[in-house]
Amino acid sequence: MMIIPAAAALICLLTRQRRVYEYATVAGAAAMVFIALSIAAGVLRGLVIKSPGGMIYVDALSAFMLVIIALLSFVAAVYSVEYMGNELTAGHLDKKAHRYYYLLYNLFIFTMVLIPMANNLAILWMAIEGTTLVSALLVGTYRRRESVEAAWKYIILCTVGITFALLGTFIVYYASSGALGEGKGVLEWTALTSMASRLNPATIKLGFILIIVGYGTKAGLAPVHNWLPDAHSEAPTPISALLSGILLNCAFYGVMRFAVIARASCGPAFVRDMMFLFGISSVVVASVFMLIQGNVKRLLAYSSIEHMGIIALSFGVGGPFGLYASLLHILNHAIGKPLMFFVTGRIKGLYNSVESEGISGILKAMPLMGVIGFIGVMALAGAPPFSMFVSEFLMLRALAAGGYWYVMGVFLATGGLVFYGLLKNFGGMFLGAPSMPLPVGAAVYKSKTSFITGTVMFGMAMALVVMGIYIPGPLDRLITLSAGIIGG
Amino acid sequence: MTNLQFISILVLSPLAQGIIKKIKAQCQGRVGPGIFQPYYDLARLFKKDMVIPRTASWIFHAAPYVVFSSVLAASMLVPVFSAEGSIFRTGDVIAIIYTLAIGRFFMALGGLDAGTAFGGEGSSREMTVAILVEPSMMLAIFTAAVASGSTSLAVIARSGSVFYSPAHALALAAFFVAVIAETGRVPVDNPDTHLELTMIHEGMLLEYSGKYLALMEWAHYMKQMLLFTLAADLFFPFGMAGAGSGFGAAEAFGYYAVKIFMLCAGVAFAESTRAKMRFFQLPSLLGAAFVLSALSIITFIMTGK
Amino acid sequence: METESTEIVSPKEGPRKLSSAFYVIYAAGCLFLGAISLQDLLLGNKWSFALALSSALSLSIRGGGLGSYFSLILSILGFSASVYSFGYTRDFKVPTAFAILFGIFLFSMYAVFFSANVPAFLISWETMSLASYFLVISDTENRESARAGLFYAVITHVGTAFIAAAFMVLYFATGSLEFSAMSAALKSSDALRSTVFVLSLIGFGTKAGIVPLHTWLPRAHPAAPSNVSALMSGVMIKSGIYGILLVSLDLMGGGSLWWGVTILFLGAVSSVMGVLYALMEHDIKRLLAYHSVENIGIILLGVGASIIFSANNLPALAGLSLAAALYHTLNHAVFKGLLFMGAGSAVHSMHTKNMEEMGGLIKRMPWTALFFLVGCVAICALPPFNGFVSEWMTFQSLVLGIKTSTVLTKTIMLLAGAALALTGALAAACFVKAFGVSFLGLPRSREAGEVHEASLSMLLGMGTLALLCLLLGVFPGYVLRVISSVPLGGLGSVQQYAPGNLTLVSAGSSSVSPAALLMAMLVGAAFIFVFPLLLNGRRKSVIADPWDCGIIRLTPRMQYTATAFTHPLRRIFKKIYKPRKDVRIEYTVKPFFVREIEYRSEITPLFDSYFYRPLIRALNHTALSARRLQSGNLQLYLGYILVTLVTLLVVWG
Amino acid sequence: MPRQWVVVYSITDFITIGMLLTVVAMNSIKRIETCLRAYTLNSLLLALLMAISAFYLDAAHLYVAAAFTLVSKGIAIPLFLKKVVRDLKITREVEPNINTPLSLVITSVLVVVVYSSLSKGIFIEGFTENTLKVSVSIILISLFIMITRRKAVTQVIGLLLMENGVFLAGFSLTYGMSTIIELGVVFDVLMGVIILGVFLTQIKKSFAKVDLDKLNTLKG
Repeated sequence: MMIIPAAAALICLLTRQRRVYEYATVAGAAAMVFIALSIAAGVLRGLVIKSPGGMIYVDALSAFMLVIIALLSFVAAVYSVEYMGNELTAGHLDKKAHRYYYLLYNLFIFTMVLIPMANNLAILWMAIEGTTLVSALLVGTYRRRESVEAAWKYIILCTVGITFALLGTFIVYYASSGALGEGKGVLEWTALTSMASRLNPATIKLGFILIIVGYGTKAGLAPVHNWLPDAHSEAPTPISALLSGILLNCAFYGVMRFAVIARASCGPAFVRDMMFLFGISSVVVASVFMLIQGNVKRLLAYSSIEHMGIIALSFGVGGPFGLYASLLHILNHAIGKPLMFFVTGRIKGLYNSVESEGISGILKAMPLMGVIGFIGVMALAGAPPFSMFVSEFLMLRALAAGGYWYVMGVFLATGGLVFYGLLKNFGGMFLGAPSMPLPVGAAVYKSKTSFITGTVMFGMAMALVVMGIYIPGPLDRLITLSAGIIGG
Repeated sequence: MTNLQFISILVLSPLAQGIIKKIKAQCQGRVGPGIFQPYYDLARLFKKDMVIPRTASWIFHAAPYVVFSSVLAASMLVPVFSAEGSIFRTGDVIAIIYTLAIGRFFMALGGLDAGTAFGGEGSSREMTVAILVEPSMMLAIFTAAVASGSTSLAVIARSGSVFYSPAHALALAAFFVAVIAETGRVPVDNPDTHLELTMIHEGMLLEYSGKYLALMEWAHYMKQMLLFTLAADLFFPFGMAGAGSGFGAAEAFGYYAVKIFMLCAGVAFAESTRAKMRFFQLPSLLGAAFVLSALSIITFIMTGK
Repeated sequence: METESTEIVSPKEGPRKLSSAFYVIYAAGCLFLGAISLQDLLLGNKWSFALALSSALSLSIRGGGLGSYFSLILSILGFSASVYSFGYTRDFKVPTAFAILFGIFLFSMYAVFFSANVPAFLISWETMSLASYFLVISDTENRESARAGLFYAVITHVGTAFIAAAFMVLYFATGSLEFSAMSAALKSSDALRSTVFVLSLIGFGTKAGIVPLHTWLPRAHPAAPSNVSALMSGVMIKSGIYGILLVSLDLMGGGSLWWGVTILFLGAVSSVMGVLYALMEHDIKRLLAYHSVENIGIILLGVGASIIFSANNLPALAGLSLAAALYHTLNHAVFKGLLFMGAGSAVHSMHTKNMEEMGGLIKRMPWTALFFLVGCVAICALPPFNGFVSEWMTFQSLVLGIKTSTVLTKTIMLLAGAALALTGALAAACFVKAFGVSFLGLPRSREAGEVHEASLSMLLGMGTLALLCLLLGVFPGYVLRVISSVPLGGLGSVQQYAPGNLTLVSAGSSSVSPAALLMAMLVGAAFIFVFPLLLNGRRKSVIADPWDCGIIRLTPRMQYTATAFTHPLRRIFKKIYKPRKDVRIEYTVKPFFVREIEYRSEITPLFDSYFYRPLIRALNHTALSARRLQSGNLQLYLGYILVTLVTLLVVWG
Repeated sequence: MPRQWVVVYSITDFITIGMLLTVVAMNSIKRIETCLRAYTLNSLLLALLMAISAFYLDAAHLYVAAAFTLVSKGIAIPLFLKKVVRDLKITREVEPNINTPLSLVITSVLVVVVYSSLSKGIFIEGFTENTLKVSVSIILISLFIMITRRKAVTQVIGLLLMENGVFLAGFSLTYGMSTIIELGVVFDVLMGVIILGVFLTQIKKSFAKVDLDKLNTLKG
């Protein structure tokens, strides 16, 4: 599983042939999809993969994450071929940068694949730190001053955050050694969960606080989210898609693993409060910032913050519905957000701008993008009959069952603002008479999306629609299993 | 016999108009035309040719028929001098008001159809007055209705003398103002003028002539008579023929004649003692009427009678 | 000048044929579903089935309930709207896409009325809203409609949020998402029920367009193509009424007195305000939209009265008022649909919605004019058309409010009756204006002079409804039979109010028979047609110019405009309208020779300018000031991390 | 407890306090070279501490770890940074956002917070607790330094100081985990520094000044 992206990266390193490393990347991603699916199938059959050293451990939750990662990396790879190709011909970046892009792309995937498979929490930490380093370089792909600035902020903030996460990891380890005796501590998640009840609650509390601040920074939870809008808006579109589609979820995955331990050790109330704290602040901050946000890539970034907030909230409520909701929402968000980034990328290609002022009439200029875009907007706004509504509804249900009215109130209120923000800014772009594309872009970019990219994006849109009405059985079972794992 | 009592309205309405004119003339120290003058006018109009404006559509032709037949239909619902109800036994007062409204609706359309300024002016003002009148009229009717627990005129009329409660006094006052406004009389409108800037009712009829005008006028007389009859049924419901009340048709008709005469006199006096108001002073008058009727309802609810 | 949301281009044959096929299918589907609903109601058979969406969620639908009545209404209007669209959408630019959206909209409304648990309801509800939003903006290049659409979508989304909250509270109380289980298991505190009531009233009120939540209506309805406005105004806003009935009566089985009083009050306000604003409109579709607000108000009068009665345990009267409300719902669907279609075919050939530029259309489009006139008469509640019956019943129930126990309820109900009377009169004035100014008189513009009659299918669609306006008015008994079969408190006994099929009796032993009225009028007409002949044979009539005060000849600019028509009211109700008037005069030689006078007079929409605009301004202000938090300064961000961590350590560590 | 442990504790405490002091001192240092030296000193102390405890616990893998720390943090990174500084010709730090006295006050407040919040029966008394408190204070203070300083390079140094703090904590909490992990962590840090260096040069290229005040074009 991990070999493939590494190999692909190697190929990128060796060859100079554009076609070769492009196809290598796509093929590798495709292979990963296959493997991930087979792993998921295996997990559904009830088997759990353990490496002899206990370093690697794949249960339903990991499989779930793996599937998401694999699918997204494949989609993004396909999209990259067209998008980055266009960028190259448009002269936004040179051949070398183009090749490095693919190299780093594969490394990025590699580190992210590592995350859900790691059983040892330190390895988990290293993988996450790794993603920061690689993706920082990706964010800086265009050597423009904005992109460099964004990358700088990204790496500084995330490294600071991750440092706290490391400290937290150590403290958890210390707690375990406190239970097992000096120097005999463990960092295997499996071991920790099995002995969670014997861990010293106070210690775990401290550890979890550090963890949630640390990984929370990376997962883009307010008030420690500030790197996110810059990085998302400056990165190449496929990378923005990966960042918000999987990277955030991977970071949150780290939080989840620790939360399981914390729940078992110092009771659900503590974890819930933490999650509500970060979740509520995230949705509030995001919704306010989305009200007036002309730059649609930043808009989407803030929407990612909002959705991470929702995931945190529903995770915080817990209970079968809550956890199911948060996992399902992770999936939905991982489909919807990249889709919207892809659409934005196409628009940027044609107009060489992502400011909603000055752009209009997309529905006329590129009908397919317009329609898909509208679907995406509605989905992101959590409107039925699209998939996000299902997860949000389940969250509402969980909240109601628990009687957390204030959380529900905040969520519904911000939901209105978010809907307004998204529809106002994107609607302005999609509707109206087509504004003339800038000659720079128009020269290179066909306003027509290539068939493959179009099919892929259409497929994603359809997934949003279908999963709003029906969730396929295996997926349903997988999510239920994973929820069971988190629920303990 | 009582089923055809509406005919008395059909036939006698011009007479009522004549009587009013006569009394007015007397008040103003004139001799005035004979009380049968309206009949002669109608006959004359029926005999005349018609001038149809070139701009008019079929609405213009339909309006007189609709107006007349709606008033006629309304009068078929009213118990005139016998509480036995009328030909269709559905003497519901709300139904009557709305049936009259059809007439107004089409009269206003007729006014607009020719596309002249006066027609529009007339229709506009007519509808405005109607808006101001309707609520107080309804409330006044409600008072009588709730007193007898039904909006059916037959029931109200049968319910005997309830005149002496303060609520009814107030309601009657309000209703009287409403009647004056509805029949287009001073101080609301001046039926005798054709001065373009002041006329309401006449404005709408400006393009009508001959048979159509006759129909319109006749309908107008009938409407006036009908409203008087309503007032009689609602507020002086005694001396009606029919089961229970020991009155035969003849003497009941006598009572009816007296009531109507009194009302005609009242209207005539009001008209000759008042000057016509400016159009935009009407709201204060009709608003006062509304307050009266509202008070009447509330007093009724408070006092229970 | 606003233009109709489509413009004449010649689309390819293929898509046009395809879309036509779509509409045929829709019409058939409406007939089918309508038949099913009718059958369910009359035979009283209930059915339901569930579809598992996932282990955590399942959608279920049911028939034979309150929903079936509404789906029956939808079928009537949906059928004629589809027939109408057949011709109306001929020259649309993307007929197929439009047809598909139209279908989604149509059948999502069915889904709303059929759905039997919360997720199904919410999903179909929002689908309905979004579909209508897309139809509103279907003319994608029109900025105006885009703005209207945005406003509409956001308001309705917020409304949905309230609805969701209401259902969630119900779920909290009953532990189930199935309607049936809810209505069974609901034994909860009064406070809780009231919370649900308020939430659902706000949520559904936005959709129904209750004042002050109505402001999206006059924006969205005109922006949409007329076949859609017909459906939106005819049925979609009724789904708000359906929701209110569903939650407060069907699920919670009626409630305390103040619910009824609130609804009654809102109804009175909505009806009066709605029609008052309608009077001031020159845009014929905005005018109609405001009238929808008014009629929703009238429906709510019935609903409120019914709740008050049942709180006074007078079930028979409660039944009467509820029947009135349901009847008026049906009627309004029919005549408002008719009016929108009529206006649509006028606008369709005029390419303007401004009445001031119409006039004299009756000469060139007689059938449309006739149908539109029928609609006007019906909506003014003039007998023998359908509007009269339901308004009569409403009047009856309000008058019988005297039978309630408290002084407050007696007073408020009778005053509501007065408000209803006022509304009726205002509506009459408004439609005299609407019909008179746009269809009668002289053409006020070149386009008005050369309009063409609507196509056959459009006339067919309108004709059906016009006929229904008459039938529903003359045979109230049949309708009441259907209404009495709706399984809702007190309605079972409704049929006692229609012993025959022609006569209506109210509990106060008062009765009316529209059929008889019709007869009477026909008799009268016949009489008066014959009478002059008896008097003196036939006289000839001369065609001449109308009286023009002796000037050379009458021009269209001399006839009364819509503005002039309502000028008295603008002055009388200036407290409410707050009219702004500006007169601009250009002189050639001051002050004697005037070249042109421009007279503009507009009114201040209260709720827009005193509630919505300030709100939006406040939001934007907040957003702007919030942006300082993301100042772009790295140190600041690091500071956030530090502060967060320290706080957490101090509080929890 | 046995006597030798007391000795150990006193020694280790001495060293850790030394580390803390170096960090505190950073608040008042203006010249970048001096900052670098302070950092080097800090790292060396860390390595020393590791070595000593390796000696007393005689745990072989701690020697390895100590050696690594020495090589990477004590030698490689400082050299690399020196080179960067020389390339970028950064002379001296401008005035920090907050003046020295105030920043010292805040520093002390942070220390108090740490000491108060970490002593709620979370840890067994003695070595661990003190060291941990010190290390957490170091981490927070260095974060504070990152907040106050304007030059990008000083931010990197602050980051590295944080890393040191974490190492101290980790080592005090775990007596060194399995060596592989230690290696991995160090490796990550090394990579991080290199990448940061790359970006520094790029910032130099595109902003002509490695001053964070210029780095706020992305707002809202």
